[in-house]
Order: sequence, then structure tokens, then C-alpha cells
Amino acid sequence: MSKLYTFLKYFFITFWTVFVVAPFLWAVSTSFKDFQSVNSKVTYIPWLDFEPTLEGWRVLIKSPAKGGVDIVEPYFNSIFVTCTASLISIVLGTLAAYALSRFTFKAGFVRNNDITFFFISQRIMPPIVLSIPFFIFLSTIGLLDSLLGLVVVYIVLLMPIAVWIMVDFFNRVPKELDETALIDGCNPYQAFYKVVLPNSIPGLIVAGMFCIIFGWIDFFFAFILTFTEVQLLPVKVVALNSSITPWWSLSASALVSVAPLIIVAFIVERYLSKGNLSGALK
Amino acid sequence: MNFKHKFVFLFPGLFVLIGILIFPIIFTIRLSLSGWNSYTPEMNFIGITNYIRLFTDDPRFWESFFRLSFLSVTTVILQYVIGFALAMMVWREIKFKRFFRVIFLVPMMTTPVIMTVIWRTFFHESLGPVNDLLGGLGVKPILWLSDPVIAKFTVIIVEVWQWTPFMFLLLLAGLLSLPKEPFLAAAIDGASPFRKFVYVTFPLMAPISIGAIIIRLIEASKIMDTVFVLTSGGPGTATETSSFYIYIKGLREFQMGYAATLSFTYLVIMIISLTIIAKVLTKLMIKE
Amino acid sequence: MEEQMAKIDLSNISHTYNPLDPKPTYALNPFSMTWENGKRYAILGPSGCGKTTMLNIVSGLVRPSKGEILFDETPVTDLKTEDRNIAQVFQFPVIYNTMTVYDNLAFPLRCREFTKEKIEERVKAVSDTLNLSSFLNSPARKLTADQKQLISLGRGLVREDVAAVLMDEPLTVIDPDLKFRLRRNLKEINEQYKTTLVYVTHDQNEAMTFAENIIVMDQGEIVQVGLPKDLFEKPKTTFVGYFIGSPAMNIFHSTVSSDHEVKINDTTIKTNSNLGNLKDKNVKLGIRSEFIELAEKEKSNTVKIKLTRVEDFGNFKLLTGKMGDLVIKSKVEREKPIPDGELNLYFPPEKCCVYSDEKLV
Amino acid sequence: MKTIKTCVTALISALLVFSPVAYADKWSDQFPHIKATGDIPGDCSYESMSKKNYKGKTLKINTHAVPVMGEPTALHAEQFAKLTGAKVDVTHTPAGDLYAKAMVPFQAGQAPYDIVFGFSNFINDWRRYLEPVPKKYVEMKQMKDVTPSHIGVASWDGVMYQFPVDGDRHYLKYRKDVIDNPEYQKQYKEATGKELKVPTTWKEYGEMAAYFNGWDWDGDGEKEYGSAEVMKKDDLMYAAFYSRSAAYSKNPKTPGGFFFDLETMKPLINNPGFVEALTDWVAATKYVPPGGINFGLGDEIGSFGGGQTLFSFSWDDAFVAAMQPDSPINNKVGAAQLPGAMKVWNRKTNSWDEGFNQAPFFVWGWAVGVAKKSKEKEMAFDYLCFFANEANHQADIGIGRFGVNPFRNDDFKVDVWTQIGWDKDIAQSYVDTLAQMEQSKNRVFPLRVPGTFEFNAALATAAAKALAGQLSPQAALDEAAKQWEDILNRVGKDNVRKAYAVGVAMEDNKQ
Amino acid sequence: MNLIGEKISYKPDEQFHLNDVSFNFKKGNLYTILGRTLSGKTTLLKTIAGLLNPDQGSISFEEKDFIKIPVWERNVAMVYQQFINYPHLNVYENITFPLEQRKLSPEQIKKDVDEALKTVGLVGFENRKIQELSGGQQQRVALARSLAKKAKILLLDEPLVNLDYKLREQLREEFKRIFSEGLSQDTILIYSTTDPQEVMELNGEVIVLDEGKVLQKGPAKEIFENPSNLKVAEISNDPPMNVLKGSKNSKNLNFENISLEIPNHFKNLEDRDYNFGIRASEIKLDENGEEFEIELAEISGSETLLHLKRGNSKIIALIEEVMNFKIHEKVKINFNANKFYAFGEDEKLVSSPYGGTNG
Repeated sequence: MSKLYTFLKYFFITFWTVFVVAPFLWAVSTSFKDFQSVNSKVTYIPWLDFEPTLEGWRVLIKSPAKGGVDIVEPYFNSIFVTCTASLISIVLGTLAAYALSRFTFKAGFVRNNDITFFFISQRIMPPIVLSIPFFIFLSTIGLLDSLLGLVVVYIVLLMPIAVWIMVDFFNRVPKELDETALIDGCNPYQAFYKVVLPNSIPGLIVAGMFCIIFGWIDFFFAFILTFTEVQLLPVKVVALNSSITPWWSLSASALVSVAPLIIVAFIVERYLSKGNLSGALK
Repeated sequence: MNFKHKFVFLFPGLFVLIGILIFPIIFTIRLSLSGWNSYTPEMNFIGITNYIRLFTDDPRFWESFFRLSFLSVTTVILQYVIGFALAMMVWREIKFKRFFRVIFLVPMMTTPVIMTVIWRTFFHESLGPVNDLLGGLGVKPILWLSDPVIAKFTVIIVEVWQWTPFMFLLLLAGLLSLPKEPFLAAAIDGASPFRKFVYVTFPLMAPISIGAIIIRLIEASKIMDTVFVLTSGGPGTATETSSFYIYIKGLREFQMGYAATLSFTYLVIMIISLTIIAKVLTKLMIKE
Repeated sequence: MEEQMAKIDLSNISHTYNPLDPKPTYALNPFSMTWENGKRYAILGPSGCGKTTMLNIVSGLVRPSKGEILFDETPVTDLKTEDRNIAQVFQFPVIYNTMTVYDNLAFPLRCREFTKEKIEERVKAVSDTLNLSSFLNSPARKLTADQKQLISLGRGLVREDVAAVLMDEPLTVIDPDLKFRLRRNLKEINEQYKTTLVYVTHDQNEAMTFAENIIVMDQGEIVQVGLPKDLFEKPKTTFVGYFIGSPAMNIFHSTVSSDHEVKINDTTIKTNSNLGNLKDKNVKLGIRSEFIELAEKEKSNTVKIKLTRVEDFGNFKLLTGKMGDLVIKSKVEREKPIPDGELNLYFPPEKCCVYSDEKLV
Repeated sequence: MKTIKTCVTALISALLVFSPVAYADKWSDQFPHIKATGDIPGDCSYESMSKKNYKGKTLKINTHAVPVMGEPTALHAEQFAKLTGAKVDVTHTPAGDLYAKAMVPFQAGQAPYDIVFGFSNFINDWRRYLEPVPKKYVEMKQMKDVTPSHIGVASWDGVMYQFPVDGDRHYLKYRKDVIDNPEYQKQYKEATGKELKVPTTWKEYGEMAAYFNGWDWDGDGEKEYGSAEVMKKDDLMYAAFYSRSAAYSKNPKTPGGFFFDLETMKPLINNPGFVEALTDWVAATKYVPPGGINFGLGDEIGSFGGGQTLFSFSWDDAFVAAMQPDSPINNKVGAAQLPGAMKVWNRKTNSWDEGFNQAPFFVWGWAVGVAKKSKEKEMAFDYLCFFANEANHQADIGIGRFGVNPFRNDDFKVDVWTQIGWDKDIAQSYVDTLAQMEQSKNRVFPLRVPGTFEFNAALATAAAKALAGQLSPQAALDEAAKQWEDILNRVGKDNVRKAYAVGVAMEDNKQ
Repeated sequence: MNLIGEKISYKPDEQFHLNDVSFNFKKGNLYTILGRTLSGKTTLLKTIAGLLNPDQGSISFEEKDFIKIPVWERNVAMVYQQFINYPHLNVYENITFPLEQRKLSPEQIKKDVDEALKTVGLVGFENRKIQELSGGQQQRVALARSLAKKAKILLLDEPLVNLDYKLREQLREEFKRIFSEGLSQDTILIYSTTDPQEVMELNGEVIVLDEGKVLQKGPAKEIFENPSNLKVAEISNDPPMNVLKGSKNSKNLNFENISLEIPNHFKNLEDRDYNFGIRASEIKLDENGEEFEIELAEISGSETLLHLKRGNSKIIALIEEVMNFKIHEKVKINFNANKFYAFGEDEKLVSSPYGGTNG
């Protein structure tokens, strides 16, 4: 029984690992191909199956006039927008989550849970629903095609996540901790930043991680709301989708775009192993 | 504890969110009552004409909605089952535990639109590796993207690949926070691994599961990037989902007014059905 | 009830968490012990004394660094928990939330593929004893904490072949009001089932109430095994004297002045201990505050103290007095008149315990 | 010694400067792109542009993804910037989103881009946001050379809104090495009793494609297939359908509309002609490569261009890709007009007119316009003019991935193509094919009416359902026709009629 | 200058957490609030601290309306039953925290903290992390933090309830010392507990709370000797006072087929049915006594609690000795009739051996 189980377990894990890794391996292989290696027949291993070329990678830093996509600037734009929006979302979301976890709000039929639901429900909206209104909105306030405009929009995308994680987290931090701080002479703000915040690091890490992920992978808003001044990485990469699709450079850029978040994966795993996150992620 | 200060905590976030959203929402509702399209781009008022059209004469939307329900429910169930299984496997000691954990998390970190392009080449029926390898095993080429039924499952495969890690992460964190006594007790009672799972692990994980499933359903209901890149809703309309249909109506055909109608209706349906699902799940799994 | 319970032998057991160290620090010092069939044992000690390690060694969660465990002469040292035929009740009631009480109780038997009739019979018997008969069809999660704890126990009892039922501080999370009910149940069950029960606790009240044999542990060492009365009256070490009883035993530094006498400050106290070979050595004299009597006047074995405090505990009064710098506590009846200032306390010789190197002489 | 060398060098230099070639080289040194021809004098030549000064100004362009149209846009932008001192920002957008990317800001009253690239059939939706091409440019020499049909495509009711930079049409591409192979001709004859030749009807096309489907006929160890076509339900798929339908439905005896009956505005797309074409097409799913039913244009180009299929029809790209020097089937392909049919539907008599009929489809191509709200219109037109100047154009059309195709009479000269390494007979067939289409009197132009997108999307959706086997051809087209009626009612019949009349006029070649 | 509460009610949901509670606490005194779990003790303390605002009633301190003053300006200190400390700070920082909030000079802080550490016996633990401490030590840190503040009102909410038996005993001992030595005459100390022994031991003024209502107020001894009703008698005794339903006639007290001579203090009592109350410690083993069956013999400290049963009555006897009994064994006991209480059928005290009556 247990032998079979162990076998099945390792089989399944191996299978899934292969499944997870396969597209990446394929992307790595494809990134060294050219038109012929892609279009004539299926090839896998450089040198053995096809003559590798670095063109796919070179394209990423070449100017478009030479058939390249210069992804350096979009890369930094993406990092800037994701981090800024995540930071703001976490600050505002954490404050709101604290309020929702600690205080009672009543307004008509609205209670704490309804407000929390309002926050989280923003995730229900598909980007398409908001894209045009946001376009008009940003153009009215003059933030179209700007990093700041994207940050504003991403806040809507990310704050629900921060609120969702942090409300749960604060609900598990004993209320008595803040009460003690109040009794010890802190006003509510001091109690929050001197006592509650330092004890919420795991929650903040999780919230930050999710914000960064969901900010980084957004395509739609970045696509609709920018023109020439600002471009984010996914838009730049998708713009490679010409009628003759350069699979090689798409593959290379896919790999490049995943890279920074792999670091996030390592951080998450590290915290998981240390047991710090289990409390924050229930 | 109740202070006037509580508003200072809540309001910045709430008002920023409302401030950013109030215009878009009102705009969408107003837009849905107009006939704005590519040739008459104006906010005229046509009453509920669009809604009548939607409810009487747009089977494609409703088909796309049921298709979406099928796709999101299926993917979420699969993600849950696989995510749970994976979490169970790397929960306790196992060789290369940390390596596997990182690997299992990675797909979540990839941008769907970009990754799906890779998937498209991956599943390319004549130039992709999948059919080639299957061909090596003597399997006939499978029409991953061009068979109306199989294409749905290809979308599901990609979605499962992308988002199982999310489930996995939440469930693994949940498992790591479980007390160990119930498992000892079950061992002492002589429970087989199967029984242990059914009567101990699963019930203990129920609350965490519900949270994870709901969140994933919310996210899965927006499924669009994958369909967009992988099949463009085809073959036929076989993989067209609601948000993709709204996208087509709005940004391809530029029937903005009608797209707003679709959006608003969709939102209302989603909020209602997700609330019901949440309630039902809680009932089913926790049985309070 | 057939005698299927096992005798448990712990032979030369010791445990350390750093086995490679040539001079390991023991979580559990080497010891041997036999637990008889059908008796109730309590392992008592402050947190960190090694009691949980000992329990885990018996249940199989911890493999001892040295020594052997035998159930009815059969070695089980290398068997896993599930193969050892024991039942265990944890601090927190563990029940299967999704099942009814009946299914909970039947679970261990179903896992072992008993027949339906047999299961029914056993569950009925056990639920009768545990007073759970009327809840059999309700979902287990709806019960109160103590009832849940009974279910945990019931799952152990439902198997006739368990070698022992191990309980790890089972009353910690039970409401004080319910604790009493559960304690009585446990005791009754043991008397009826003749199961070997091992009960781990830090609470001397629980241990003494529950067990016939109490194993007092301190810092990885078994310091005394015995009946509650022995522990109370003749604590083998000063630690037991301190740990058992409330207030703790009065302990005074003293010197041996003759074969049976010790000297505290300048007062000579006669004891029943033979102190021949400890002459002029420093020892400690211990006496329970319950056994100290008020004396009308100075006589042999009395000490003169200055009364510093009288506390009314309702059921009794506690006198605190000083003899030089030594503090003496004495429990007296509440209604007894207490003279002010100085008074004489009588130490009955048979109740005086002498400790050399913290061990009873 | 040294002096002599210096003298010789100086002499040679002087010679070079004063010869015509040397004149061209002044620019081709700086811009290797045009090294084949050098600068060609004209209103928008390198020389003329270098005299403009746009320093401190910024030109914003949205174009298609690299490389098709995207790369030449960026390339010429860079050159333009170098010549004029302007700053040029170019963004790239996938084909499917070009429309929305421009339309969203247009409708919001914004002009984030000075120049927007798109498809020529966006013209009706876009024209009210576009600046008509100023007279000055319309009357330029380089514009005079543009074929009338492409002037027509770029104009609406006589006003030119789009600056011609590309010419497009659908035509047939075939594997010359197979069709001309006597071995296969014999084999085919034995098997089917018919001649193996360039197909002139869709039926022949289908028979040959079916015969050469699923086996290794070029001996490379891989299976080859019959036909590569755009069957994926996206923005291009309907074009393939119209190409296949034209021969069955465009009856020279019944002018006055291909898509609608201009008089009644009744949709014609479910008449037997279209149904026949769709039936053919459904049959075609049997001889496309695995997954062919989900091929987009890119897949088609890759498939035919990569040597995977016998036939393909659509834009030039696949042909030009196949003719690239590094292509394995370089100089092994031929071009021909789209196949015709042996019968054509007559909607007046409600019956088939027997006899050979053929109708080329002037499918939309790349088009580009200048936003009305742009603040840099002059610079924008200068840029477009520069983009399409003779030197650039000649260099561009030879580069397959650029997607710049012939639209000038000059382009129909064989030596333009032999220069870049095409076999003469292939270049000849190519040029002939294109020229014949210009002259045809029985032509179909793309639908350019309000709601074009909706009409095409409805049709594509229905056709895709038929291809996927969800509906029969008749049922699918009936569904599409019904939706067309709905769209008509929503948009207003008269609006559509007015716009459609412009196209019909071109079709009937009345101008 | 007292802490005065008047008619305080708090009803956040269906049930009253506090119901018409009034008090008058004087400086320099110790007050204990005795009540079972959920009787409203914590709510009352939180209300005083300012963490809860009552729905009705007023609290004033030093003649100021206390309710208008926010918690952080009230100068109170509170120790919770859970050991609440700041997990991100070490022991020393935990204790300085409130002092730094008040912006005291570093020298003053050092002096106060050292003093507090000494008082609670944690000298040498300054740099330990909170998580490294045992429960008892954690509670001492909490106490030290409260003491160092030198607050005018010190609230202790069941501070010992979550500690081990022996630690509890030890810490209780220390509390007594700290309360008598470590507090200034300005401080009002309010201590809540469920344990009557603690109440007796601390020997302050007592408020007995039940379901948010004040049942009785008075010195510990008075509460113990003359509980105003059955409920108080139960709450204020450990083990709870035995209640026997019975009657008095002209000759005897009767219950469960047992007749006792009428004790002196019952002489003037009307002849009728009563709830007789008798403490467990007033029941002795006696060869000539009445026969009861043992349900359980519980050993507590150095006493044995015999849970006895006869007919419909269950009683507990407290034997001042550690003894072993078997379940269902029969024992004979004797009641000390002189220590009988009589409660009316309305459960109010009618007669007490210490002379008190209700009203």
C-alpha cells in the first residue's frame, strides 16, 4: 500500500514538474530558432536538431527600426508601475483592512462585511468592463499614457487583494495587543504603526507578493491606456504578435518577463518553509 | 473599541477606490443606455433597447456565459484537486521538497498573455512538440486548437497550468498550519491514508478550501487572455467566454453601448452567482 | 471483559536529542519501569520535565535513544504508533467533524474491518459507559468540549485490544465546570474496563485525583513513583515536597545533631529518621503546613515563631510566621482563635522528613 | 607613392560625386536600406526631406507589430528623424487591436497618435477622424504612379483619406515544383484522369489539394498537405471566404452589389453562390495541415512559406516569404489569379449561369492616415510621403517580412523582381497575376460601410461554425444573413447603402 | 477624587454584558471583582480602561467625566488573562514602551524599569525575546509594564487563570507582596477573578458579578460569611457551597431522610421549606454519621474533595488530608449544623451562622 502510494506520489510529482517545466523548455529551445527551424518541422535540441541563433534574444534589445523590440524601458516601466501601485495599495489596503478588522461600521444596512465585500468584489470586474470608462476617466484627468495613470488604475486592481489578505491577517492578531498599546498611551495611529504593523510582517509580505504578481501580469489596462510615452512589458511583448509571428523572440521575451518573479517564488517558498506564512495565508 | 479615528483608517482606501471607480461605473451604466458605436459615437439615450436586445436576441452572449461557467468551474475544480494533491505531496518530508515547491509556484508568476503564446506554439497541431511527441508514440495528431471540443480542454489545460500554483500555495499554507493531533489520532485509529484524507485532512481544510475556491472562481470568471491568444474564441465560437465576447463587441466591433450593457448585466449576474456559490460551498463543506 | 490489556515494560530507556554528543544532555535520564495491567498511572511534572517525551516514547512518536519497550514481553520499540495498539487522547479533543458520534466511535473498528454486528455491539457498550448513547446520531461537532473529549477516549476504548490508553493533558481545554464530569467518567471507565491508563499532566490535582500511581518527574528524571498519599506525606525529594501540595512543604536548612535529631537555628527537632551517618552534616528538614500544630506552650519539638500574617482562605486559615529568617507556614482551622505575636508550633516527629542532598533520608 | 594614391582617390571620388550613381550613393552610404537604387529624386526623396527641419517636434505613430509593416514604419521613422531632426515615437500593436487602439482615442476626442496604421477597410469608420491627404501630395509624381484601384481603396467618395503605402490583393500561390513535375502530372492523371496544372477553378483546386494531402511529396521526410488557408475566426478569416465566394457570386451580368443588393439592401451572403463556396471551404478542412482549421495569417504564411502545403491563397506575404533567398522553396513557387468557377449565381434569374467565371478580390491592405486632431499634420504627411517614396518603396517590396506589396504601375515590371533574385518566369507570373487583376472588369472590393466590423464578424462567426461542423453551410449563412439584417436595421439601411454605393461603383469599374 | 461608576449598562447584542452596575472605588484600595466566566468582569474592566463605551451610565475619576477621555489619556494600566506583550520587542523594550509614550527622561525610564523588573523578579531577562519566556514570565513582564507606568488605576483581568497550578500559587504570593509594597497610595487596584480563594487571600473589597449584574458588594470576609443569596454563595466558595433542599420544623432540620438538631442561629426561623447551604469544609467524615455514596474523590492541593450522593442530593465534602477512595464506596459523614445557611425559596439569604440576613 504505502509503496504504491510512494510510487504514485513521485510519479505524479515528476509528471507535474515536467508539465510545469515543459513550456519553459520549449520556450528556451524556440528562443534560439529562426523562421526555418520553426516552420519546416518540429525541432527540439539546438545544434542537434537545428542551428541555433541568438537573433531571438538580440531582438529584445534591438531598435524596432532593425526589426527589434526594445524592451529595456518597458521593463523598468513595468517594475516601476507594479511596485508603486503595490506599495500604495498595500498602504491604503492595510489601513482599511485594519479598520474593518478592528472597528464596527454601520451605515444603513451596510456593515463591515459589506464594506469588505465591496473591496474584494472589485476583482470580479473583468478588465474589459472598465477599460473604456478608465480611458475616458484618465483622459479627463490628463493621465492617459502616463505611468501615474497606470498606477491609479492598478490600485483598483491590487487594493482588493491587499484588503482581502490583511483583513484575514488582522483578524488573527489578538485585539488585546492594540488595546494594550492604547492603554499604554498610544493613540490609535501610534498603536497601529508602533505595535500592529511590526507584528504584521508576514501578512504584508503575502499581500505584497500577490500585489506584485497581479500587477506584473496585467496586460489589458496597460494595453488600452498607453500610447507612445509609456509602454509596459507585456504590451511590448504582445506587440511582437505580427502576422508573421517571431516565435523565437516571443519565447525569449517570455523568459525574460518571468525572471523577476521567479525571485518572488523563492522568497515565498523560503517563508513557507520557515512557517511564517502559514498564518498569513489561511 | 470604537473611535472616531476609525474613519481615518478606512476612508483613504475606500475613497480612493470609490473615487477611481465611481466614474467608470456610472459611465458604464449610462453607456449601456446609449447606442454608442463606431458610426454614432455619441451618448444618445435609447432607453433599455440594448437590454431588450440582450435578453431577447443574443443567444451568443448566453452561450458564452454558459461556456464560461463550464470553463471556470471545470478549471477551478481541476486546480483545486491538483493543487490539493500537490500540496499534500510536498507538505511532509520529501526529497527536494523546496525545489518542487518553487517549481510548482512558478507558472503563477508568468504573464498569461505572454505564456499563452508559448502554449500556442506548444500545441500547434503540425509544428508543435505535443503532437510531434505523440506522433512518436504512434498517436494521431490531436486537434488541440481546432476541434471545438478539444479546444475547450486545451484552454482548460493552459488555465490549469497557470493557476494551479495559486491554489497550491493557499492550500499548502493551510496544510502547514494544521494541528498534528488529528492526524496522530487517525493513525492510532488505524485509518488508511485514504480515510485519513477523507475524514481528517479534508474537513480540516474545508474553510481554507472555500476561500481559495471562491477567490479562484472570481479570477477564473475573467478568463480572457488565454482564450484571446490561444484560440481567439474559436473554432467557431467554441471557446468564446463572456469577457471575450464583451471584448469583441466593445473593442472589435465597437458597439460600445451594447458592450456596456453586456458588462453591466455580466457584473450583476457574477456578483449574484458568486454570492450564491459562496453560500452553497460553505453549506456543503462546513455543514454548519 | 477479557483480559487483553498488556503489561508495559520500559527497560533502560533513555532519550537525548543530541545522541552523537559523547556526554549527551538527556531529555530523559536512563530508567526502567513496568506498568501493570489495568492500572492508572499519572506522569506529573512541570513543563519541560520530560513527561511528554516519555509519553511519546510509549506511543511511538519518539524512538528512545537507548532501551527497549515491551508490550506483554513483545518488543515494540521499532513499531510505528499505528502498529502499537495503543489509544491516545490529546489536549484538544480530536473528533471527525463530518461524522456522527456513532460513526466516530465506530471508526477504528471500521478501519479494521470488523463486522457490522460487532461494531454495533462495541459502540453500544462504549457509548453506554461514556453516557453518549443519547447523542449517537447527532453530528459529533455539535457536542460540548468534554463530550468530544469522551469521544476521543471512546475511540480508544472501542477496541478491545488496546495495550493502553495514553492521555496527554486531556483536560487542559475543558471548562472547569465540565472537568469534574470528565474526571469522574475517566475514573469510572477505568474501573469498569480495567484499561491501563497513562495520564500526563502538570497539574498535581488532576494527577492525584486520577491515578493510583503517580510518577513525578523533574528535569528528565523520575523522582518518585507512588500513591498520592505517599507523595504528600513522604515526598522523596524536596522537589516533590515543593511540587505536591498547596502550600508547598516547609523546608528548613538544618544540621544533624544526633541520630534522630536535627537543629534548625537553635531549636532541636526530633524526627523518626535514622540520621546516624549524617552527623554534623547540613540537611534539610521538611514538614507540611497541614501537619504543624499549634501548641499552647513551649515543649519538645516546638518552635517559637513570630506571627507575621494570618490569611483567611475561607476553608482554613494560613499562618505565616518567622523564626529568625526562616519562614514557616501553617494551616489551621478557620475558627481557631489565634493569639497575637509569638506562638509555638509543634512539629510531630513522624511527620518530619529529612533531606540530604535534596533526597529523603 | 603616397601622393599618387591620394590623387587617384580624389579623382575617383570626384567621378563618383558627379555621376548619377555617385549622387545616389551620398544617401545610400548613410542609409544602406536603399543601396540597391540609391535615392531616387522626387518630392519626398531623401534629398528633399533632408531640407526640412522638424527639430524639437515629435511625431507619434501607431503601427503594426514588427516586422510586417512595423519594421518599415520604424525604419523609415528612424531615417526620417535623421533627415529632419524630428523625434519620432513608434508603437507597435498586434493587427487585431489596431482598430481599437486608434478608435478608442478617436471617439474620446484624443489624438495620441499623429499617424495611425490600420487596414484599408477601416476607412469608413476612421475617415471622420482623419485628415484628407492634402492636394499637394495627391498631385505628386509618386502618387500618379499608384494604380487606380489602390487610389480607390484609399479614397472615400473621391476624397483620399489614406496615404497609399501598400497594395494588397488575394491571389493563388502554388508549388511550381509539384505542379510542373512531369512525374506527378503522370501520376495524377492516372489516379484522377485529370490534368495536373495550375487550377483555374476551386473544384480543381480542391481535387489537387486533396490528392497531394498527407504524404511526403517533396522528399524531406515530413508529410505535406494540400492547402494552407486562414480559417481561424479572427479579423482576416472572412477575407478568405470572400475570395472563395467571388467566383460563384460575382456575376458580371448582375452589377449592383456583391454583399447586398444595392436596391433592396437585402444581404446576398446566403444565396446559393455563397453556400457553394462555403461548402467547398468546409470540404477544404480535409486537406489542410493538422490544425489548419485554426490557422491565422501567420500560420498560413509559415505553413506555405515553410514548404508544408501545395497551395495557398491570400495576401502576398506567403509568396514573398517563400521567395526569400534563405527559403527552402525559393523559386519553387508560382503565382496565379484566384481560381474561378464553372457556374455563377444569377440573382436576377434566381438560377446558375453556366460557364467560366472569375472575380478577383481586392482585399483590404495596409492603410495609414493622419489624425485630424494631430498638431503635426504637415510633418505627418511628409513622413508618409517619405515612407512611400520611390527609393524606399522599391527597397521595401523586396523584403518579404515588411509586408509592403506592389501598388504602383512601376512595380509590375519583371526586372524589379528578378533584381532581387527571383527566377524570371516566376517574376513574370507574379507580375502578370497582379496586372490582370487591375484590368479585370469583374472585381470585388472589400465591404466598407458603417458597421463593417460587425458584418464581417457575423459572417466569420457563422462561417467558422460551419467549418467546425457546428452548422451546415446553408444554416450558417442563413444565420449570418439574419444578423446582417439586424445590423442593417441598427445602423440604418440608408447609411449602409450610401456607403456601399461607393464600393459598388468601384467594383463595377465605372469610374 | 474617587473612581465612580453610576448605572453603567452595556448591551452590544441581545444580552446585557453589564446591567446597571455602579461602584465607588477609592484610591489606595484593592477591589476584587468575583464572577464566573462571561459574568461581565472583563467588560467592566474594559469600560473603566476606556476600551468600551457603555451604552448608559457614567464614569468619573478625579471629578472628571472619564468617558470623554480617550483610553490613551486615561493613565490606566491593564493586565490581561492572556499574556499580552509586544511580540516584536524584548522584555526591556516592552516595559519601557509605555514610558517612552509618555516621553519621560531616559534616566527616569531606566530607574522605573529597573525597579519594575526587580519587583517582578525578572532582573537579568532584559534582552530576552517574549517568545522565549514561559507563561509565568510573560505575565510578569505584562505586570512589570503596568507597574512601571505607575498608573492611577491598575486593572488586572484574571491574571493568573492561564497559568500552571504551581506557578499560580507562586505568582499569587508575589502579587500580595507587590500590592502591599510596590503600589503607591494613589493607586486604585482592581482585580478580577473567578477564584474565591484568590478573593479571600487578597482580602479587598469585593464586587460579585453575575450576568452583568452586581449581586453583592462588601469586604471579602463579609461576602464569604454572609452571601446575600444562593448564587453568591455558589460563586464565592470553592468548592461551591452545597445546597440541600429541605425543611425546618419545630424540632429538626430535615433533608434527604436526615434529621439534624436545629442550630442556635436557626432558632427564630419560621418553619417551612428552605434551601440549606453548607460549606464543603463543614462536612466531616464520621463513623456515626450519615451514609453517602462517593461519586469521585478529587485531590486538590492537600485536600481531598469527596463528591457525594444521596437520594437526589449531591454534595461535596472537603477533607483536610490526602486520602484515596474508590468510586461508589460508601462513607459516613457528619454535618456541622452550626454552620448551616438558610436561603428562602427565592434563593435569598434568610439566616447565616455569622448573623447576616438579607436586608
